[in-house]
Amino acid sequence: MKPFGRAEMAAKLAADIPEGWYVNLGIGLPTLVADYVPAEREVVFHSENGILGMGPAPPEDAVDTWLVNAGKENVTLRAGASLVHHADSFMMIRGGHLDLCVLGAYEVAANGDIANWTTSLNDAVPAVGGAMDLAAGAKRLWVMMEHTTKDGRPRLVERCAYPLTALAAVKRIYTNLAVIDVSARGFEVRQVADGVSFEALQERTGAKLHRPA
Amino acid sequence: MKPFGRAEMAAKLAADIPEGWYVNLGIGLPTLVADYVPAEREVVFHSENGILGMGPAPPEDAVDTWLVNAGKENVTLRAGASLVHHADSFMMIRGGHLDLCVLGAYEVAANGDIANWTTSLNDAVPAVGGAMDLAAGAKRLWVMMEHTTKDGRPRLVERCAYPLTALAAVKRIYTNLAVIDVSARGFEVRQVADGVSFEALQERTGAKLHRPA
Amino acid sequence: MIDKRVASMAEALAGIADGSTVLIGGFGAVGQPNALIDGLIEQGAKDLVIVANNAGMDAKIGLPRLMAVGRARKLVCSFPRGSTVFDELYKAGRIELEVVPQGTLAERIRAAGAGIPAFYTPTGVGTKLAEGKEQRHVGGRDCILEHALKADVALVEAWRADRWGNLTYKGSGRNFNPVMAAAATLTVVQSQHIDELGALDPEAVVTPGVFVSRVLHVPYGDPPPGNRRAEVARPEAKR
Amino acid sequence: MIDKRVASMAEALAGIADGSTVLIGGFGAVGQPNALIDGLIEQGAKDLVIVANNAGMDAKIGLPRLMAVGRARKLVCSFPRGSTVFDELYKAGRIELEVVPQGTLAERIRAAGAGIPAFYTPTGVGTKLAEGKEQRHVGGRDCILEHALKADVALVEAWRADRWGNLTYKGSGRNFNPVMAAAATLTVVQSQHIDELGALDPEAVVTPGVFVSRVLHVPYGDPPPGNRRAEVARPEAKR
Repeated sequence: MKPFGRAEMAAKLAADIPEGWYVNLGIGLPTLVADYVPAEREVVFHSENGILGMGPAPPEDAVDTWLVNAGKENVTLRAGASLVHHADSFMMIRGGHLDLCVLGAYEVAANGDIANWTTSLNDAVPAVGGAMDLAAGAKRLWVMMEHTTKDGRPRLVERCAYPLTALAAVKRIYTNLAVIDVSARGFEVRQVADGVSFEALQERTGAKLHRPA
Repeated sequence: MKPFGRAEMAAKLAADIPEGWYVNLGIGLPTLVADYVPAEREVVFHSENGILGMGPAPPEDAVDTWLVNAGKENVTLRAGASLVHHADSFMMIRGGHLDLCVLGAYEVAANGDIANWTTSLNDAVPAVGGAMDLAAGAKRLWVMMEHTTKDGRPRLVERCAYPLTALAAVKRIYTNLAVIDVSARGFEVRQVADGVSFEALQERTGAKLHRPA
Repeated sequence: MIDKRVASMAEALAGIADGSTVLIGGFGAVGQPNALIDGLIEQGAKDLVIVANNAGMDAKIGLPRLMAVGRARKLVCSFPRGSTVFDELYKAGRIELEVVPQGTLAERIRAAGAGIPAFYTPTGVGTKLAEGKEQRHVGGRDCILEHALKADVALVEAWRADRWGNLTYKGSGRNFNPVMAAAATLTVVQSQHIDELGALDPEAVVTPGVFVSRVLHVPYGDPPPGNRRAEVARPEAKR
Repeated sequence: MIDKRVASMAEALAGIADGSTVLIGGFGAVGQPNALIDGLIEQGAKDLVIVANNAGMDAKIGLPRLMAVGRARKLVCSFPRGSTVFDELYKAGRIELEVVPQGTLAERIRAAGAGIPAFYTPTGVGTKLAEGKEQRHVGGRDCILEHALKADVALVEAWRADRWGNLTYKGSGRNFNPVMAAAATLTVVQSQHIDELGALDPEAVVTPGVFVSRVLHVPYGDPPPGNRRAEVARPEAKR
């Protein structure tokens, strides 16, 4: 079994983003996706804090500290970028103007429910950020996450155990073991990592997997 | 009896606007008020179509046709002006940020109800513009109008006969015969035109007048 | 390469279907996308619901012409007065009218772009325009419930545009244009100028390209002079 | 002459009462009015409800210090994680927390400034954050009712300001600042630069002066560098 590495997951997802899409990448793992979209394929990246047309991280000797992304990392602007305030920025998200949002998650259910903001109802400090707005508002939501927890429990489940972020929102999941669509039938396997059999994948998944129709 | 002329009404109202107020002047008669506020007393005029800090009409040989006020007349910008879109402009109105709005009216009732947008339920073409937003949203609403109709019927009434623009909104009325506050008691006479007795004014008014407390 | 520029009016308006709801920017003669409106007449879509602040003045161009040739089923508008074309159609019962307070109109359009399906507002409470609307005491005031006004098409006039569809406006030409640009499935722009990508200052872009579908270069020129000021004796010392 | 400039921090923050609801701009370290927050500590108002997107990072300045000295009764926030000060206070039960989705937070504040007492949104439906909220099917989706978040005070950081209170911002320092500026009874600005009236381009003003009460000149400098990018093997050909 040769699972996809984080870079490979990001590259795979990036390859599925067509030119012209407006895309919000969640903090953490999803942020890496931008590095794998070649500059000549124009994809416009959005950041919740009011940037449309975000470019890559700046070289260390040319950092503009007035520009941060949602993860508070310094970024750059591409030609064609625009800066707006928070209500206008979330207008893009909540008004359904973004083609794609990519988020990390703790769990995704076979009906598309996503849990990604807090691991327990008694969390010391719950924090949601823009996740609920993005999950409810973007035209499509893709998730990037490890297929199982560190101790081997499935993250793709029949029904989320953790507090939900949004109902029936996820359309596709990129894990270290597979790429899986969420369709009306439930989880549909699009691709598996080298040496991962359908049966081995099912074993590591908490809900029924379907072969593509 | 020597009624106030239109210029006199406008000057009288203008004298009551303190420096620093943000003011929207309705189309028609109220527009004249701006001419009577001296430039050294800084009052910031707002126009519904997205201008804050409107200046006087331009000289005829220097008209910028890209700048119109709510009455579609060409205007100028003062130093300190800003231009916004319609939703942001009405945010100023509806969010209670304007100190004063001055409107014309067909009728004002003793409880502050105003009717100024259509004279009949079967009007050929009803048109409301921003009147309802202004009447409901500004911190205070003053009205400028003739005291009676052309055929002598009172415009200050117990209860408006024409369709309402807003409930209990008017705080003061400037007519050709008097300046009248709308208080909890009803109409309170602040000032009368030369040669107009309280009794003569009462005769031309459709609701009880009070002498100031 | 993202390139929203189109080379012809036909391309700009392709696919607009009969029965569409069409937002049209402009306030008075300023910021009105008249070339696009004339193009829409050419294009032929009919049975349209038109949303615009005014019903237009000059019968020979733009919105009044669209109505005169019978393409508009209904007008949603705050101030339809002053248009002889609309006046006659309305009196003849040949066009429907929905009068909406101007701020409520702007906010309903903004809500559509912002994914807010409905909101409460005190504007209009107790008036004829509140009839049939849910009323509720909220935030300490009586309010009515107003719904987002989402559209199939927005026709917008901009001052500058780039190939990503970023827009700026000029003077009071901004008005409804940026609000409408965000509220339609298809947003078509006529722009006075087309700039290279990167030429517009990111801080100065008013409509980010995400809201824009197509941009047509129409060096339309300046709007005609506005109305004349009301005649009145002016004081010696003007401000 | 309208002159909203004040000469001292004491003047800038005069009159802020115990128990006030205070909006604080900024996202991460960018656009945070840290000088005003430090001034507020000095000023002494307590029992405050603080509304801010983050709970702050560096314990020695700004919001974390305000909380550390016990002035905040409650934090309304989308992402309070990452602040050790808040963490400890919260675990010790010494501060209340209202978690609000970031977009709903921005929209609730905008609604307060726009005179919209309440609105429906699909964000949060079916989640723990919808508990106790009215749910309704509207505009084709399940939504919850959210209320305007009006405040007594807004603390704002701007890049340029004039004596009328017109403001511009720099880079991503815009964030919540313009939205909050419009939603408070008293809006206090710390501005990096003060310009002559008329120096700001009317088309480029982001916050019109009508929303601003007081402007203090604080040449605060640039924000500190942001977080480091997550470590990962990068591809040869970066974009």
